[in-house]
Amino acid sequence: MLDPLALAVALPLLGALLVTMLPGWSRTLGMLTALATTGVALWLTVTVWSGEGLRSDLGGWGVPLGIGLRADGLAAALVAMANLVALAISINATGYFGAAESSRKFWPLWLLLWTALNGLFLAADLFNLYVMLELLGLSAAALGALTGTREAAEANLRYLLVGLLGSMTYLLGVALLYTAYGVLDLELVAEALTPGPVAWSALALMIGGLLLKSALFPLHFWLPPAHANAPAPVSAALSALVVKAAVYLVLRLWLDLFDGIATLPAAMLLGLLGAGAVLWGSWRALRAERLKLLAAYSTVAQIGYLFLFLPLLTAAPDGDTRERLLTALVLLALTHGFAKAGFFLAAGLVQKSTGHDRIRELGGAAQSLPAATFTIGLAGVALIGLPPSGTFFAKWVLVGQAIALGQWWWALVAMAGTLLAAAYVFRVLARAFNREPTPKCFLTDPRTEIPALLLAALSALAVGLAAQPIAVLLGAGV
Amino acid sequence: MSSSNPQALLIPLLLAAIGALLFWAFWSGLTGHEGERLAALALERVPESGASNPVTSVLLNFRAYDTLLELAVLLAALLGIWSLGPAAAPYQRASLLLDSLVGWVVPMLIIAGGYLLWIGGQAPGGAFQAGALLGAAGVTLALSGRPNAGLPGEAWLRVLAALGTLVFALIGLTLMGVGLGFLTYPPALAKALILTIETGATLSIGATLAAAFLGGRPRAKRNAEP
Amino acid sequence: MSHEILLTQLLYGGAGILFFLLGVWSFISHEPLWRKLIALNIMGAGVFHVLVAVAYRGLDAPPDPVPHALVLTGIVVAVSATALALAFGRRLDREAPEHTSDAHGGVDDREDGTHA
Amino acid sequence: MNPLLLGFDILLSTTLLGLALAALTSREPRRGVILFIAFGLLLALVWARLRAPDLALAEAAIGAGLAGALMLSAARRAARRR
Repeated sequence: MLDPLALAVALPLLGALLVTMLPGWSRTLGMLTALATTGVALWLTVTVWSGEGLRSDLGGWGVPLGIGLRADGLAAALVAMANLVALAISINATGYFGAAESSRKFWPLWLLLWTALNGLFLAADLFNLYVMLELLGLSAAALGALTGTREAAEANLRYLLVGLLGSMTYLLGVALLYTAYGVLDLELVAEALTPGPVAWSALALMIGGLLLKSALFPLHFWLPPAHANAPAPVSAALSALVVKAAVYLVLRLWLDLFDGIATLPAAMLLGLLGAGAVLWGSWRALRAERLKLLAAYSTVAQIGYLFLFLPLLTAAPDGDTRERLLTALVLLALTHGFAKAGFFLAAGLVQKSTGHDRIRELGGAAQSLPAATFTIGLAGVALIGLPPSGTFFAKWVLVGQAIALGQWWWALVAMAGTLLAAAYVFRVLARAFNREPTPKCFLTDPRTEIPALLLAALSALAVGLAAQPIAVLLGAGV
Repeated sequence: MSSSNPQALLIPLLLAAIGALLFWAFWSGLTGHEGERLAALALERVPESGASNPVTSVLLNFRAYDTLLELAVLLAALLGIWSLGPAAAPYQRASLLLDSLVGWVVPMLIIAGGYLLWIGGQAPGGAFQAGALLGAAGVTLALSGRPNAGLPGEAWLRVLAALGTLVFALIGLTLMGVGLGFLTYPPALAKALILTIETGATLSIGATLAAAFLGGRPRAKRNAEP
Repeated sequence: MSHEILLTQLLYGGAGILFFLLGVWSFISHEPLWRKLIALNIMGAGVFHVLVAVAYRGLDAPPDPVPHALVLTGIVVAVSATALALAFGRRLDREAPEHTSDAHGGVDDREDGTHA
Repeated sequence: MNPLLLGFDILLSTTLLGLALAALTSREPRRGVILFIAFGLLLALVWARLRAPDLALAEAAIGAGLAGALMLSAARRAARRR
């Protein structure tokens, strides 16, 4: 009678509590929790993949009285990605923070963040989503400030405040929906929702609040400083997972809750902002002086790509086209999750061993840190979208469908973004490879490099080739 | 633009427009006559929940999962506060007269908290209000110059802060283990379970709020190793 | 639903929306942390006020307990967030530019200073 | 329709609105926080009138009391710095 949905949330929570109580054991208990949670997440994904979607009613009251959890293909795909990345980050953190004082601060907050991530992906209740958003925002801001520098504290305070503004706005949308429909379960509200002032206001408030949290251009101002100043494993989690959770919610609400309310012009507006994000984020990444800042701006751009899909999804007729677009979107989100996490972990190692992360002075990093450089290269392949990365397939579908649906301008944006991404990735690699002697040893710090390398390899090689199973997963349990 | 900053005018105008839309939406939502479904159902099933105060029924039974995570949010805030540095300098020790007043107020707050916790099942009150009173007792102690606000050293404080959520989560998981489902209370035990959870939550909320008021890691020199 | 109840709900709910908007305005237009926090808390109070108004069913009928539970949760979440933000503020004050002497007090784990 | 109750409601709402505005526009930290606490306490009273005694208790203790105490100690520091 074990319920993988509840376990995916309860296990990391339990781990966080134990680590809080027994700080001396935080590394061991934290790793055990990470392994167990990832195991449950994969079990959950396989269950969804092999057949029916999962749903459970907590408390046994059923909707509308109780709160439900559910996993369809979309949720399961993101849970699998998030938990694999989180496991790699955990392994990295055992080395990065070591047994130092900072390790005691990291683990409980990190496991609470993990709880919030799984809770968000699996939630089926509008108010429960609010609680999860706050748990995510508070723990992420606290984690981001763990470097202890003034810049980190300043950037993460801004992140915290912006996040609170976003979640309050979201909550007013939920209050309006409750006023009109008297239920909080996502599916029940979706069934009852009809076009009108309530639906439009709720759409604007909820999506608007979440856009702030997903850092869509021009609301991205808080992201680069917060992500670039956090400790490397935390940067990886923030960029790869936390922002993605907000984007996932936008998508979930857009497709499930506001289906039929969200009009094409609204989607066009979001697509336009996405285009702005792709161009501006890539441009700033190209001009960035520091490796972690480059990665953070590249996240702004990659978030933009995800929003380019919205006008296409809204315009596409139900059925095949829509499914292909959704698969491509998920492929892009997963690839970016793996790639950016790997990139940040490798950048953290570069910073730790050279004492800085200024791109101009990276000279010879390939010689001293071959595995980290290789990781950045592989992640770069995925960020640019070279075959066989998932990004390549995703952009292929994006460009093809944009032309087929008569919205060719998105194709231009995607291509321009790809060129800019190639430029900023090669700029780093060119700096890293500019010295002669060959490296003595491929790995320098296995606990950082192996997880980073695996993540990058997953992003560049495996996710793209797994497009077919991912499509099956997304089709399952709808 | 008479104003030196055009934004200063633009933002209120924009917000007024949004406000008009929101008022319209709120009005049409209220008059839409669909808002009764969950309310009637919740009130109808209160007797099965193990608490006769409807708000407690919703908070600790129907929507217990929300409450569990809300306690996690409180814990995350405290851990974040601790990670940002040591506590602020303690307040000056209160004068003798004030000090003896504190000696009266704190036990009263604690007793009132216990009362609210107990009565919460039937009447207004419950874990959060009771915990807030315990927290207020801690704040009073801190304001009168006790550097630890009456809280134990770091090792025990950590246990105290996580206790409520731990009891809650373990009860939920145990119920799942015996086949009832996560946080699904058997009706016969509901009342006892709710009271157990509320007691743990009250202690944790009180300790967390008082510790949050101190605003940093406890300064006590006691060893933090478990 | 009687007109009297509807009128009360509209009055108080409308006031809640107004608090929310005023909070948003103040949050955007004022820089100091304490002003932003008051703004966020008043925004929150506005949303809670809307929910309490919606729950109201007249003086003789029991109110809807669900929004009440949501508001209780929201109050606790809001105070948690306020406390965390104030701790951030204190952290920044401690290193305010004029006290450069203790600029690194309490910073015990810089990113590049971690131990194996 | 009970005109006395309606008048009471309007009076409460306008007072609340005035307190909110005063708290939001105050430039002096301590004054702003004290106005915010007054706002919270009056809000608790309004919620008691709207038949939400649980919330009135919680708002008075947590929303106005504890959040107010937290912000007051921050305001004290801000005032000292000026």
